[in-house]
Amino acid sequence: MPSSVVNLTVNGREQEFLARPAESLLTSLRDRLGLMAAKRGCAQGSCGTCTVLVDDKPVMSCLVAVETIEAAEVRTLEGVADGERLDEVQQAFLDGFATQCGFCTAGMIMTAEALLAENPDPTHDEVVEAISGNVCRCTGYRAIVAAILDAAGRRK
Amino acid sequence: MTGYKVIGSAVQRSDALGHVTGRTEFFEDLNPPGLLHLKMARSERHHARLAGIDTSEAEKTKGVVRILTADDIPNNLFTPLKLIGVEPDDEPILAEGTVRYRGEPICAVIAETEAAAYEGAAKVVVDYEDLPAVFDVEEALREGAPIVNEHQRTNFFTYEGHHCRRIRFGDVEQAFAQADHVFEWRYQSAPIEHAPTETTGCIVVPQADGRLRIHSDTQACFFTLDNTALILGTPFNKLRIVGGTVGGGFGGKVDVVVEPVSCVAAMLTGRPVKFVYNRREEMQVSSPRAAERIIIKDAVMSGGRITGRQVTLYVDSGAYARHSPYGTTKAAAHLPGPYAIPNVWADCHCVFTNRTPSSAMRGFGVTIADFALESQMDRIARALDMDPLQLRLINAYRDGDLTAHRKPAEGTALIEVIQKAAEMVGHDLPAEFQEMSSWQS
Amino acid sequence: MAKLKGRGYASVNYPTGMNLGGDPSQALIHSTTTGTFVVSLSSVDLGQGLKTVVAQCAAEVLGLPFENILIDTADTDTGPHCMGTFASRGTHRVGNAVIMAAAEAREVMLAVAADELEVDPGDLETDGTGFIAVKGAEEKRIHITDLALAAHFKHGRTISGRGIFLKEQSTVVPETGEMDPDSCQAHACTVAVVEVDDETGVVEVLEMHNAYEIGRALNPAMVTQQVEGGAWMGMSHALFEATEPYYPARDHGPADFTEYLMPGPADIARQYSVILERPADNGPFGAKGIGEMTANAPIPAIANAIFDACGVRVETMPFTPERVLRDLDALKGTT
Amino acid sequence: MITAVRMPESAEAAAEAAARGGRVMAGGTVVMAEVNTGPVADTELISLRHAGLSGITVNEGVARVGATTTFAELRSGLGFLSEAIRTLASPTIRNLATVGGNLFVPQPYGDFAVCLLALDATVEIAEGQETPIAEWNRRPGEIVTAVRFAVPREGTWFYHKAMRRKLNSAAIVTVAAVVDRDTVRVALGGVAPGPVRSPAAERVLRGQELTRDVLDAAGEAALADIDPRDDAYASAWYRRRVLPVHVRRAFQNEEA
Repeated sequence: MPSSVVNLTVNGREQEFLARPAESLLTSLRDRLGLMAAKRGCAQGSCGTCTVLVDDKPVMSCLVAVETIEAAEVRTLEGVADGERLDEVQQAFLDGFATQCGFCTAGMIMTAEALLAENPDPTHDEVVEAISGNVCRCTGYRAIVAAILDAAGRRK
Repeated sequence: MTGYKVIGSAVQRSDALGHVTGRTEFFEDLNPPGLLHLKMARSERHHARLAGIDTSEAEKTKGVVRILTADDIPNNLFTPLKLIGVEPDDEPILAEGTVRYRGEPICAVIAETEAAAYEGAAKVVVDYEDLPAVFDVEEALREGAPIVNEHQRTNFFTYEGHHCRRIRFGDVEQAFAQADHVFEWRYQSAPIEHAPTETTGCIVVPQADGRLRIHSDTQACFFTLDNTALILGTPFNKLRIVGGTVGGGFGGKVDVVVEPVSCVAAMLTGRPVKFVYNRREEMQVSSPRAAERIIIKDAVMSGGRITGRQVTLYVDSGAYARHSPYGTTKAAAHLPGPYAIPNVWADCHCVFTNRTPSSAMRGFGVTIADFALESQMDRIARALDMDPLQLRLINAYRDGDLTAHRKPAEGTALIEVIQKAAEMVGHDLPAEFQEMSSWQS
Repeated sequence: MAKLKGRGYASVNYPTGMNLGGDPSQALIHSTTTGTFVVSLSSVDLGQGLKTVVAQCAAEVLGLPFENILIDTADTDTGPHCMGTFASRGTHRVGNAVIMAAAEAREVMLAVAADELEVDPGDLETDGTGFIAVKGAEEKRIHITDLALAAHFKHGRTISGRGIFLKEQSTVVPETGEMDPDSCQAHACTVAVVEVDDETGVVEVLEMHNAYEIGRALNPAMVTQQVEGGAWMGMSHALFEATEPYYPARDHGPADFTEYLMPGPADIARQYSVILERPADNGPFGAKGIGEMTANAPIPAIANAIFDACGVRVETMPFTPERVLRDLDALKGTT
Repeated sequence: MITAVRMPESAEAAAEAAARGGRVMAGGTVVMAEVNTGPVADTELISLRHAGLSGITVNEGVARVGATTTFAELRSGLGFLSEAIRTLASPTIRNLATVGGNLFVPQPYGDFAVCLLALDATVEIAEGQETPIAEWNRRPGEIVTAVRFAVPREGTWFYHKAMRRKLNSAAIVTVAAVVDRDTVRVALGGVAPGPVRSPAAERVLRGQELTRDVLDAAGEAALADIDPRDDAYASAWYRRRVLPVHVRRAFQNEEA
């Protein structure tokens, strides 16, 4: 089957790899680049566990055919911490007991990163709307919303 | 205070750092070279005889490596609780002769890519001869209902010669005869999916020494290992399970449904094999929390004392037993709820229907029973024009009470949580109710 | 149009441990040469936090900092047997097994310390920061790192321990149902406050007040996680979830998170929770299982609140807008 | 199985590619979901991502929205649609999902198509022709390049969507309407195999004050124009039963 050469900048590094036709960005990140933070919860855009930033916008990476975003800038959870130093969102999730099984966490954090980059001082309702496409089956969401608001406070 | 140094303190979760950095490894984060993908061809019928299975077109699909049928599974028929002595084996790994629910696995298609596996599975042609199906627990128990699972012989699971799990404590008939009021109501629930964000799956990697390493999101490593070894007919030490990271379990990942067939695939191809449910399979094919139907009949005195409780429970096990016989026993043990009721009678039926097999889910046997029992308490309180908390306090079990399954209660605290909840919402309780205690009669 | 408000109550108990027993779990623990204690298990952490609480148990028993404990799980080649994580058994069974293993290791640790300090083991105590010291003479002490090195390279001893917890299997008397199914019972009372839209049947849960008695809160923050997450799941079960919305027909079964309805972050209730402790004799530090039960009381509390709000008695889960509205119509005599 | 992804760089090239067959994909929120999770009959995808079809222009009160404009872009570009778009999927999906794609999703999704019907939009096809949306039927190989509609005067646009969740949920009933002195258009979603206009409701509303009685009558009248179905969200019975309530609420500015 003909594969295409795809170039992306992922977490600041230029990457070139082969992708099968109609391969999703999620598959490329995981199978080609070994970046496993984004998770496959449904591969249908209904769970949000694979959310990453493409040119600063949060999208579900399972829904993006990777060859259609040639040369894009992609940011995943692996690119959020500065070495071992967590950023504010990560630290707020950690301190706020906002993770349980952890499977939704990468998507939640990337969605929050995009929200706070665009809107550094979101209201409770704005946080809720931002993560409304991210499913969490464990926590009941309160701690997650609180952690994102906490992260906004820490950045001030 | 307790004098403890670590116990009782909110130390940070040891797994949280991995979660917030994306470094926690889930089973699917493994990507061994040469990985094959397994997808199922599944029954499109609720109940049918399999007149023929034609895999020839599927085999020709580009990328398809091999197709497994029932003949490839060493011990195809099993039941997961056989490990604790539950009989009979009633469920095939891959369908043999008959399918008993829509979505039942028939053929496993192993391919180089996920897309090829899907395409191969879609090309399996199955010739069905429909059989009558039954979807309702009470209809299934009626005389003349089609038999769902001939390995079970009847449409109910048999408990030591009985058609249901029974509780017999005191004399409910006498209680009804002497009661000021008798109330009888009915409750029902829908099947509920665990809906974990990570679907059920595994990756099996053949090892240099001939063993199989199974990376799985099972909730129970040895339970999965032991059941898998029995199905494969291999020594137990041929298998190794590596797990312990689960993207949501809630009871749904104890069924041992993906590992055995993946092991067979890995053994026959000599290559790593991944079988992971897609979202549709997780939602519609993986076992749900059983639908239940509960009828409660209570004998109640005018002051609110409940003197007798009769419960008829139907647990919809779907087409196979899995963990439902145990869940039904667990429900029986939970009756009549946290109340000291001197006369209790319960018939708890584990019923087979042509629906997706149900199994364990967070609190199964108890969750739906609590819905029924606590709705019942509210209705009694309203019928007697009583405060709903006072009704509960009057009947609450305390230390030393004998439960319906004849175990003396200890460590009870129902009264205390009710008092605390009343305080939280400003619900006034008269002094005598505020002074009650679970550990003084 | 009106939004009808109501309050409902439910009180429940929940068994800890697999019904009927016969479900052992084991733990092995050993010290590395530098005093880190590795707890080997095959138990699975589902995200409820098993690894964290059993590490707390080990640290408490050993009298060492939490950071000195590593949990190694779940690999059937390296970890001893565990029946699995279900039935609210994890903390109870594995916690007890770890306590037993840690107690055995602690005995060796104190024996070696006694040799090093030339005192009687009975005169030693741990201070929780890493030192083993002579009671009443705190300057006479040894740090666990030095002690572990000495044990290994000087005394040739392994500081280790073995633990298992088994509740003997109970059989059911089939005629009567007599059995010993559980290890202990936790308790909860939930008060739900709801609002019912009398024109659409839509139920909104505004508040949930939860009082829980769970023996011992080993880690209060994680208890709160369970209570909040479970209450959300209970609310979800109560109002939304069904794999077969037209039961017993199997039509229109939801296939993804779009169709399979669960409350989103915009639909959650305000929650207030209080934890009571009545330690169980057989629980690890008195703890009872809380993992599963937290979804239970909210369901009938919501059902009862709906009745309080609008007079509709919901008998079938989930309490969809359609079911509530059909009953409202019936009450009004419009259908 | 997909063996190639075409990425035409103009509307004409897209139309040519589509005419040769293959599955057209805009945001990917529907097509990729299928490609990822099962066998697909097509062997080629035609991605419109680089076909130059996105963008919003407003000229003399008429908006032209390129077919691959995402809902996130549209929300910031046309304020009056903000509330409608807020009810549509989730922000992460709205960063991908497109105006054109929404025309092709089956009910009870496709709320924006309901809006377009109420707005009496025209659909622009690659060949350059425009068709009123009410008369438009997709033909194989046809590519939508844009939609065009008059921006309603302030206070004349009404939108209300009843959902099972407060956010990110398909429609039980969607009501979109333009009601002006001389214009009354009411479109409904969730209550028929496709978005529908409700001439019966429009007749009741025409020239009337939007009083409770009039709105109730309009809601009742709308029942004549629907053909609801059962799905995972609600039964046909329920949709029919609550339609009048939601028609009224669309104009009353009450919360759902």
